[in-house]
Amino acid sequence: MDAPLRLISSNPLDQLARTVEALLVVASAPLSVEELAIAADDGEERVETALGLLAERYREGRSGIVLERVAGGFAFRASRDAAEACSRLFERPVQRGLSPAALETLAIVAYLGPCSRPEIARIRGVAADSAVAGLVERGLIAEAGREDAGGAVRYRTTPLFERVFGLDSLSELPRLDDLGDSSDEILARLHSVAEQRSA
Amino acid sequence: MDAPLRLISSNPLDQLARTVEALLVVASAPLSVEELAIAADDGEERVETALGLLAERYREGRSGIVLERVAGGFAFRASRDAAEACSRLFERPVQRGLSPAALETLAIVAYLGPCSRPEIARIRGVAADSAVAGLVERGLIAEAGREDAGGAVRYRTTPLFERVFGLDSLSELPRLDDLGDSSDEILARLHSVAEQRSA
Amino acid sequence: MLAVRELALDLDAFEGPFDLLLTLVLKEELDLAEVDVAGIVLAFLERLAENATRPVSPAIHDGSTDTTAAPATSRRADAPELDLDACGEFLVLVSALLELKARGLFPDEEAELADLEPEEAAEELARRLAAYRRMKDAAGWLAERLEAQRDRFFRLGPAPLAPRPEQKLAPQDPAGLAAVLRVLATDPPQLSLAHMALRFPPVSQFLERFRAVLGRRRRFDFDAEVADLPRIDQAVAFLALLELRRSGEITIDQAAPFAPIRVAREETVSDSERTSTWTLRSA
Repeated sequence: MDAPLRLISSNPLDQLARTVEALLVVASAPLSVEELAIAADDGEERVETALGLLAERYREGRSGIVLERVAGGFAFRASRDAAEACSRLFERPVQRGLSPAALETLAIVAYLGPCSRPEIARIRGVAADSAVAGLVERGLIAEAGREDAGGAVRYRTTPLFERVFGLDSLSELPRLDDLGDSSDEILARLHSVAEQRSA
Repeated sequence: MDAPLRLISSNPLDQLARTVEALLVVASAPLSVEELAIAADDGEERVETALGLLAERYREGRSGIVLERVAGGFAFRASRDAAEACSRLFERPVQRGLSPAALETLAIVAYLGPCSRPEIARIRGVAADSAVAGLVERGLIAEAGREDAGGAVRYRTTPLFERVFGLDSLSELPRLDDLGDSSDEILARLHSVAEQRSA
Repeated sequence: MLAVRELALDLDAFEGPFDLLLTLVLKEELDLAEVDVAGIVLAFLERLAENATRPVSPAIHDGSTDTTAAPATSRRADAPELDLDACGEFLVLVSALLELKARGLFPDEEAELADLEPEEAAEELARRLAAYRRMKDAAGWLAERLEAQRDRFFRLGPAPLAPRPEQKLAPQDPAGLAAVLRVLATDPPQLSLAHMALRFPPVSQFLERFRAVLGRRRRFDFDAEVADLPRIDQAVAFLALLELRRSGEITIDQAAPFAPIRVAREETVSDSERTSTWTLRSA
C-alpha cells in the first residue's frame, strides 16, 4: 500500500489515530484496516500503527470504551466493568405498549385476516411500512403468502400475538357487531370512512 | 436523587466517568442525565460532574470522538476534523438537501406539531402528502396519534430530527415572532400599492 | 421600463390598471374569486412580448445566451433590465393574489371573512399570509442549519458490539384492538375541503416540478413540458419559470416571440443555494 510522503508530514500519526477513532465511533459494524485506510486516505500500515496507539488508550481497566479486534475488523465496545450498567440500560423493562400506528395495524390484521401493506395503508390513510416492519420484528405478525401470484405480501397474526393479548384464538377477540355482521362488512365500512377522510 | 454513601467510596468519579463513556459508546440514541444515572446506579449530580470531565477529554481539536449535548441528552459523534474521512464511509441521514416542500412541512410540524396533513396543507396551500411521506421515511417526523375519532393522523418531529439539525430541543428553534414579516408589514405593503394609485 | 402597476387589464370582471384591481380586491369591492388571475398573467406576457419586440426580437431575454441574429450588445442595451425588474415586481404582486385566491377557496374561511368589515378582512388576509411567510422563513432557517451541520457525523442504529435489547412487550388488552378499529370506522368529524386549494395550483408546485425535471435533464422545452396542462396551470407554470430565472437557477431562451421557450439548468448554482433561495415572495 502506498503511503505518500506528504501524508506523513501533513497527517501525523496522532491525527490519523483521531480520524480512526472518529470513524469507529460512527460505524455500526466493525471496520477493517482496509476500510479505515480508504476512509482516512492513508496507508494500511500506518492505520495499523494508529490502531495500536488506540488499543493502548482504549483498553480494559483504563477506559470505559474498549477497542476490540473482531472477525470483521475493529470496533468499540463497552468495558467489562460497565457490563452491569449496560445491561441496566438495555434491559430496562419495556413497559411501553404499542404505538398508535402499531396498534391500528395490528387490529386490522387481527380482525380482517391476512392483509397486505397497501391494504392496511388504504384503511389507515397513511403508509404502514414502518408499523408493519416493527410488528414483524417483534414477532406479532408474520408473512402469510401473497395476494395473488406476484401480488403484495400479506400478513397474519402469530401465536405470540395471541399470548401477548391473552387469547386462545382469534375467535376470542372482542366482538365488533356494532360495525358489521361479517369481516367483509366491516372492511367495506372501513374503506368508505377512509375515502371520506382522504376526500 | 439519592446517591448512597457506599457508591461514593466504591465508585469514585473517575470510575463513574468510565461507566458513562461505556454507556454512551453503546447507546443508539442520545442518553439523558436521568437515563445515565439510572443505568450507572448513581446520582444525577455526580453524573453531570462526570459528563463535565468527559466533555473536557472528548472535545473538538483534542479527540476524534466528541461528546455533544443534543436532543435532550448526551451522545458521542465524530470530530469535525474527521468529517471528510467519515463522508467517504458513511452517509448522513439527510445527505442530500431536503426539497423546499419538505423543509416547509418540517418547519410546520416542528413549530405547530403534532399536526395533520390537512393542517399542513391548509397553511401551505398545497397538498403535503408526498412531503410528509418522505419525512416519515427519513425518520425526521413520526406519527403521533389521530386528531379525533376518525380524524387524520397527526405528526411530530422525532429525536432524530433534533440530532440531525444539532438541536438540544425544539425550544432552540428561532421564535416565530422573529421570523417573516408581521401581518402589519404585509398589510402596509399591500396598501402602499393602493395608496400610490390614489396619490 | 414596463410599469406593472399600470398594466392595463381587460378581464371579464374588471377593466383597468393592475393596481386599481389590487385596491378593489383589498377593499373587497371586487371578489377575487371572480378575477381571472390567468388573464392578468396573459396580459402581462403580452405586454412583455410587445416591449421586447419593439427594440429587438426576443420575447424573453437571457443575458448569457444569444439565439437571435441581432447583435448581443444592442439587445443587452435595450431590453434585459426591463424584463427582470418588471417580472420581479409582477411576481410579488401576482403571487400575493394567487395565495389570497387559493385561500379564498376554502368555503368556511370565506364565510368567516364575509362577516368582517373590509379593513378587517384585509387584516385577516395579511395575518394568514404572515403565518405562511413565517413558516417559509423557518424552512429557510432549517436549510441553513442543516448546511451548517454537514460535518457532524454520528452513528445511526445500534453500536456494533452492543447487546441487543430484548423487546419484551407487557401483556396487552384485546379491548384496545377493538377500540382502535372502532375509531377507524368512525366517520370523520367534518369533510375536509383542503384539496379545494389545489384547483388553483401554487407557484411552488411548479418550482418543485421544474427542479425535478432539471435534476434529470440539463435542459427542457417549456411548451412541451406543460402541453398537457390546463391553461391556468400553464400560466402559473410560467410564473415559476420566471422565479427560477430570477434566483439564477436556470437560463431561458426563446428564438422569437411565441417560439418554444427553452429552459436550461444554470450549473453554477449549488444544491444548498438552491434550497435556500427558492422562497417565493408572496406579498
